Amino acid sequence: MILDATVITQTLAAATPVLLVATGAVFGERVGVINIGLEGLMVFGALTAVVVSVATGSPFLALLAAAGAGVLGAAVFAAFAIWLKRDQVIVGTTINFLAFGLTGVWYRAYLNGFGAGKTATELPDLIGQGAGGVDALTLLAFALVPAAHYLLFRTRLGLTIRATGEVPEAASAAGTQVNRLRALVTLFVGGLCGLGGAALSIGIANSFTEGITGGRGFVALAVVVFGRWNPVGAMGAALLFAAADVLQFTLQARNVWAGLPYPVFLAVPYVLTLVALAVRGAKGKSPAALGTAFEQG
Amino acid sequence: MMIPLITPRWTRRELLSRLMYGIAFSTLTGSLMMVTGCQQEPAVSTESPDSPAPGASVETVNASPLSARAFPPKPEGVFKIGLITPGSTQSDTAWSKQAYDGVQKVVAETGATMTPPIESPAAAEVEGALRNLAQDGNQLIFLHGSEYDAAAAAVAPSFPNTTFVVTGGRTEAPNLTPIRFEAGGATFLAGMVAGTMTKTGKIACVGASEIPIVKTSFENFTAGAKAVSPKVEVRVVFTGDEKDIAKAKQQTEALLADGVDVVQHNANDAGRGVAQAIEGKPKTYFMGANADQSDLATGQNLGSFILDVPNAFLAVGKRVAAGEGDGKSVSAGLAERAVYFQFNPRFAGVVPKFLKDKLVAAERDIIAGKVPLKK
Amino acid sequence: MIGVTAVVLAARNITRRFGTFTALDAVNFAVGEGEIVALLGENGAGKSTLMNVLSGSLAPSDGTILMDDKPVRFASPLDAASRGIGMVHQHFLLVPTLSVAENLLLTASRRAGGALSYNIKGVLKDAQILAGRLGWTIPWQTLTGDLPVGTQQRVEILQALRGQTRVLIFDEPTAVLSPTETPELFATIRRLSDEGRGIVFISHKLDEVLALSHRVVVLRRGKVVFTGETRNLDERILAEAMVGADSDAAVLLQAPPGVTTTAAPESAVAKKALHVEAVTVRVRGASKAGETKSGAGTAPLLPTALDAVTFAVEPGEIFGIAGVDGNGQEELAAVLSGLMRPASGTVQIGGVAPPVNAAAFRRAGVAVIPADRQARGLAMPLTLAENVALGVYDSPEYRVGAVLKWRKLRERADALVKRFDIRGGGVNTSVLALSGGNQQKVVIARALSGSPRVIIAVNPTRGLDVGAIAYVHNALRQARDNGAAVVLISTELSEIQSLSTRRVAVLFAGKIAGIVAPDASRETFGLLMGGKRLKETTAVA
Amino acid sequence: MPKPVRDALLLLLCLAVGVGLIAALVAGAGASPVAVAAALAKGAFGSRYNFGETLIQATPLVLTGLAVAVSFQCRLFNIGAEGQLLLGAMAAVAVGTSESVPPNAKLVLCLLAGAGAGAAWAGIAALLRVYRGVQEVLSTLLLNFVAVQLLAYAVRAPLQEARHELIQSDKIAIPARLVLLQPATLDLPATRLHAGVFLALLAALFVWVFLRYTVGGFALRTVGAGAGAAELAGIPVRQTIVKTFLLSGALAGLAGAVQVCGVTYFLGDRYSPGYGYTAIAVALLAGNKPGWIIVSALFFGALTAGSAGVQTAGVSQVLIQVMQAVVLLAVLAAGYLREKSPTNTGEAVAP
Repeated sequence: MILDATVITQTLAAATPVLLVATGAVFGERVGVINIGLEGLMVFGALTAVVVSVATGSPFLALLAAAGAGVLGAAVFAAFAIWLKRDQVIVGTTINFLAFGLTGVWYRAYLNGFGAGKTATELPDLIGQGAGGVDALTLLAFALVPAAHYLLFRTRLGLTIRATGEVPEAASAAGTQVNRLRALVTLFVGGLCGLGGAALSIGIANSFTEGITGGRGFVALAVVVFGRWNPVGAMGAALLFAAADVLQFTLQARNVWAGLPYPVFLAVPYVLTLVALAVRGAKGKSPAALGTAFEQG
Repeated sequence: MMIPLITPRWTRRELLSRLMYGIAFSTLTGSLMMVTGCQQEPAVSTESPDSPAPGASVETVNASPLSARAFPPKPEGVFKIGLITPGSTQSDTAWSKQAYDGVQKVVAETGATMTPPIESPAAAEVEGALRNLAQDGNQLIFLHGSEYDAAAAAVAPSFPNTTFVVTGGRTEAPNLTPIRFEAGGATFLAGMVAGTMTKTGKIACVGASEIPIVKTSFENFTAGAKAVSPKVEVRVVFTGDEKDIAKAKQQTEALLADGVDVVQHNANDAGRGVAQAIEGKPKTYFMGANADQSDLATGQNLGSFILDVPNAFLAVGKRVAAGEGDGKSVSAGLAERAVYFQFNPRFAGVVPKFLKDKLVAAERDIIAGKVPLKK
Repeated sequence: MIGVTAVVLAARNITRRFGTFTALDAVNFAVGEGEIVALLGENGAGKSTLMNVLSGSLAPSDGTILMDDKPVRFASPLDAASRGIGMVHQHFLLVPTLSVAENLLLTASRRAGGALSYNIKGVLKDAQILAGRLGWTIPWQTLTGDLPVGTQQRVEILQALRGQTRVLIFDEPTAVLSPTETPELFATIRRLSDEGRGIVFISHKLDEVLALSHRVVVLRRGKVVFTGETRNLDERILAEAMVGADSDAAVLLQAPPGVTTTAAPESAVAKKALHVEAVTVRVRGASKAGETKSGAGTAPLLPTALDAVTFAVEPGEIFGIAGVDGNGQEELAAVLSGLMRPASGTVQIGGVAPPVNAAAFRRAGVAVIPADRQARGLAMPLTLAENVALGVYDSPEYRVGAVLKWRKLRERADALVKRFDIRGGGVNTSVLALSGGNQQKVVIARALSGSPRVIIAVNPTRGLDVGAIAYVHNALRQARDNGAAVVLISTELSEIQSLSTRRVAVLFAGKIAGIVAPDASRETFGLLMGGKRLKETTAVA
Repeated sequence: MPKPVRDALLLLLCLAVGVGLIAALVAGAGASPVAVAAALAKGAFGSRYNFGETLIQATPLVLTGLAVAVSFQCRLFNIGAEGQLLLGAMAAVAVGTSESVPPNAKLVLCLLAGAGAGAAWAGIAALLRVYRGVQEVLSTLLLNFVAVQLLAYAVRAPLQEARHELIQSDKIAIPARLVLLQPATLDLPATRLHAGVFLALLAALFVWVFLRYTVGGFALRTVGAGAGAAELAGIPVRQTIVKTFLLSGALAGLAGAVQVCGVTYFLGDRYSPGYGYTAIAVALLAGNKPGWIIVSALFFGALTAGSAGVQTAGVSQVLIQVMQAVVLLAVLAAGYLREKSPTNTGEAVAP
């Protein structure tokens, strides 16, 4: 039997980091900001969570710190992409370089110094235990989806965000400080990226390695498009993606298709996303002002 | 994304492109200066003898005077040791860290100094990094992985006074010493332990990248398990990424969900994810790789198969320091105590005595060559 | 009316500078309760700048704004709105992907609730009452992007009217409306004025100003040059005030050359330069027209964008095509420039139908002055030389194989810069650095340099100042005198009337509603543009 | 002050601030900034051999930098040069180890196959963009991940070395290798520098001529500057987009082939240290201009070649990534200051 409780909780856990980031990115792109640097912001959060968890023994303080680290990284993005109006794709790429480099330097300095030999306190499971367990971040990630949906489609703030990403001039005329709103949303997305990183480092892996994010930040970007810039859609896409991952684990674990080289399995989620994008197409659906700078009149 | 990129302006461009081509030209002439003797092949054969490329027979081993030259004159007195590892010597608690510890051990015993290690260089960078280490006067350089064999074989002839040691290497030369860990014996024993301890009859091996050393270790593990319990089912899986702990954890969880109850990892960093998946799950067991990993999932850690890299490094290092390096490959197996299986010393309640006795007997048989192992 | 009713909003000695350019120069302006003030002026006279200052979008460089005789300072459009100043924009500030109700909520007063509230019912209730009073039916849940332009404007008006709005500013509201929609808008405006709101009505159309307003203020080059009670005014006075008695444009207004200029000899009629036969374009095809993004105002209104359009233009003729925006002009221009393949029908140049692509049309002798200078006319970051090279880069004269002869191209560009008097930079200057008028000169230089057989000019003077307009008109006349067949597609009726040689076609709902002489009466044009003549046969969607 | 001089000064100023930040970071990590700088310089330029290494690292960066610049000039964000490079490397190895290819055609065919494979990989993104409207940023990123797994598969199955033991390919045949450039004087060590460096320079020259002087290059730049105007001028926009992707991918693929034919001769897992990503920095620093890409690739090549030296000075190699990021941020900041400088805002006009 392929589908059982563990497969389900595993899928939920695997979807958590991507979902947290993608939920944020839905808001980011809805307000008109495309951030390729999500992956880097996740790495920031992942390392910060481990360091703080080791230092304080409190995984919840660690979560807070991870979110803070994500916000800080996003502030650099906002400064260059929104305040200085530089190209968002290029600033995002730069954020990735910066994050990989800085966390690398920090991590090594940390391990050579006070961090060696200590272990982080893992985020406890709230429901169940071990492989069948669900931790606070997973609950948060999935609880955020209806909240995000409500915020985006049933509040005035959400309305303003959607208008800003479509016709920033209209939002501006309605009294929105477009660039300030974009910056705030960018910081919020950064916070969620930090949590997404923490979901990996103290949620699942309970430690940090360089490259721990394994491209999940980029996957989140695809998930947003696939989910049609909608939190519920993004959740569906994130679950699909996670399910493909877990299916891949399960197939390998149960010797199904044995003999197929494992890189084939590993490529499945990416190919799947590409095929999905190709089939659904993305023409004309993205927020009209996505990636453009706004000059306040 | 309609963002104006930097736009061309003709006048400035003309001015600047002239400048640039000036620079380009000087680069070109600079490199031309190096060309004068244009040879099809480096002065020495960079071919490792055992990867016969098509057309390899055409290759001439050209004993040019270059290869015999010592360069540069080495500083006398200071014995420097270099190290190249595929992973971080800090965070990878097994493979790369062991190499680091090994060099530290040589340093402690011989009074040498250690150059900070070069970690995870890309394929195109290995040779350059290696040459730099040699030029900087490192007389002994450890390359910790079979993937460095070709680079060492290419560089070694240019530095006859430097000794290159390649873990798992295949090429032998006067100053090129492969260390061959015969880990098969130890993983065979590990397989026996797993095959005995399993209640469900399903055990598993989790690897990251499917490289030969890992693959053979799993094959011998399987053979060991089958030796004690022919019906046991051994699952071998790979996650593809030795950095992605989360993936290894989830992969292991998938195995456990399917009834596997003993997992041997050989996935470097990502092995931590395997331990975490097992920790807290009753009646399942973890087995470490390469080093004593009894600090991972301690309560459910049966033991680890161990490559005693530090001792092997020390043996070679001492010989080289004493000027006795002979370029013969160093074999490191059960007989030399360079590999062995070690039970988890912090936790002894589970392993029955009969199993320990059986292992002692098996070890004797393996050393005596009575057990066919994959190499 | 001043003195009769209380002044609500006033500007005193308002000056606004942009860099070294003075857009407004010590302007005085006032609007009273229930008063309709028309603000008249040519493009670039400063009308929009003044309104942006009054509605809080721009801060004045100097001078004060008074409300109820007390000085005020608007921090933002929202601040101005909360004090009762509403604005109906020419280019609607509506979000096409939001429903009408959502658009209304977006701009509703913040007092209706916090950021997390969603008082769409309350907003809708108010709007429904207002709409009921104005006699409008509005599909509240439809996406605004799917609505006809006239309805979109009503949504924009509802947005601007927030309960206590005391002054409502309309920025060229009739530019996008059909002549039939215009009277309805005027009725709305009068009703709003009857309710005691002050109305500012911006326009450059004399008849509208005379029909609607109580008082007229005329701006020219940033200064108020004329103020007067409407009942004492006529078109002649206003036209002179607007353009100045001495300018070329005034001459045009007073004596449209029209039929009096030399028409092509009848013998040439046999060789029509351009022959358009039964061209039909469906709306589905229209959406494929090009990469340019359609704005909020160009929602598809009609099942067919062009319906069996047939006409022919002779060498030496300027053939005018009039009509309200959105009646098929865009599609017609695309078909005539080879950018769009019609569903049926043919376009022949000198008796031959070229393959449908822009390069083939250009080689066949068609030159295009497109409507959108920045999106279609020019590749903005490229240099002047490169932009004019776009007209000839594929001609064998300027390349050897795949390699372009830049020296020759630059020499040619240099000659064109001199001939067309392009100022603000040399051939190696990016066209981004040029002023709007000079950018248009680049477009015209490229179009006219090769002595084209057919010229398609679409709104060629939109957004230009008076001098530049006269320049463009002269250039087109000269091209006509040199024997080109010119198709002038314009929404400016006065431009069409003054330039067209013998005939003007009026487009309505994708059909040619009629072809008349340029000096036909304004009523005739108004009727045709409103589709009156075709009312029985066409079911307007 | 003439504008180019002022722009250059602005950039230098921003870079200086960036260098200061990096120095602070290095000092914060407990190492001496001066020692690190010295080690970096020595590693990159300290000897003829080291300079050779710098040029070796710069070679693929010139090619991938050109790939990125070509696409950016058409306003396409091809950030998939990494994947295209891997595909190029795989194709080169496939041809180079094949016995059915005649020896004297091997090198040329290797390079052509590499370029072709890179172009084909980029072509997927081009088709997705043109026919399905999928943003190329997304598709090229995803294709990078697929390429990494494809390589992992290739070195384990179809391209694995003859004995099927190591996770790498066979070495390509000698005739398929690029000529090594070695010094004549005997007291100097051999460098690994190969003729690929000339190929990279030739490619830069080719791209420069192409963009500046040819009809195709003019079309490419015009589509980038304004698709609407290009369309009106009769330039087929979609076709130009596809061609640009193909050219961009071919350049990146060629970079992979040059690495195989000139440096490694075989393929292994984790083949590229991120040349395709660094290429974005290379292109941006060079303002997408082919000539400057040579300079900027040399700069980043020197950083990479010198990074081993940095490590031995007590700071980890990852510092190089921080340096790349800081250089990029400095360039971005300088770009902002340039736009803000008074001579550029003089023509503000009324709305």
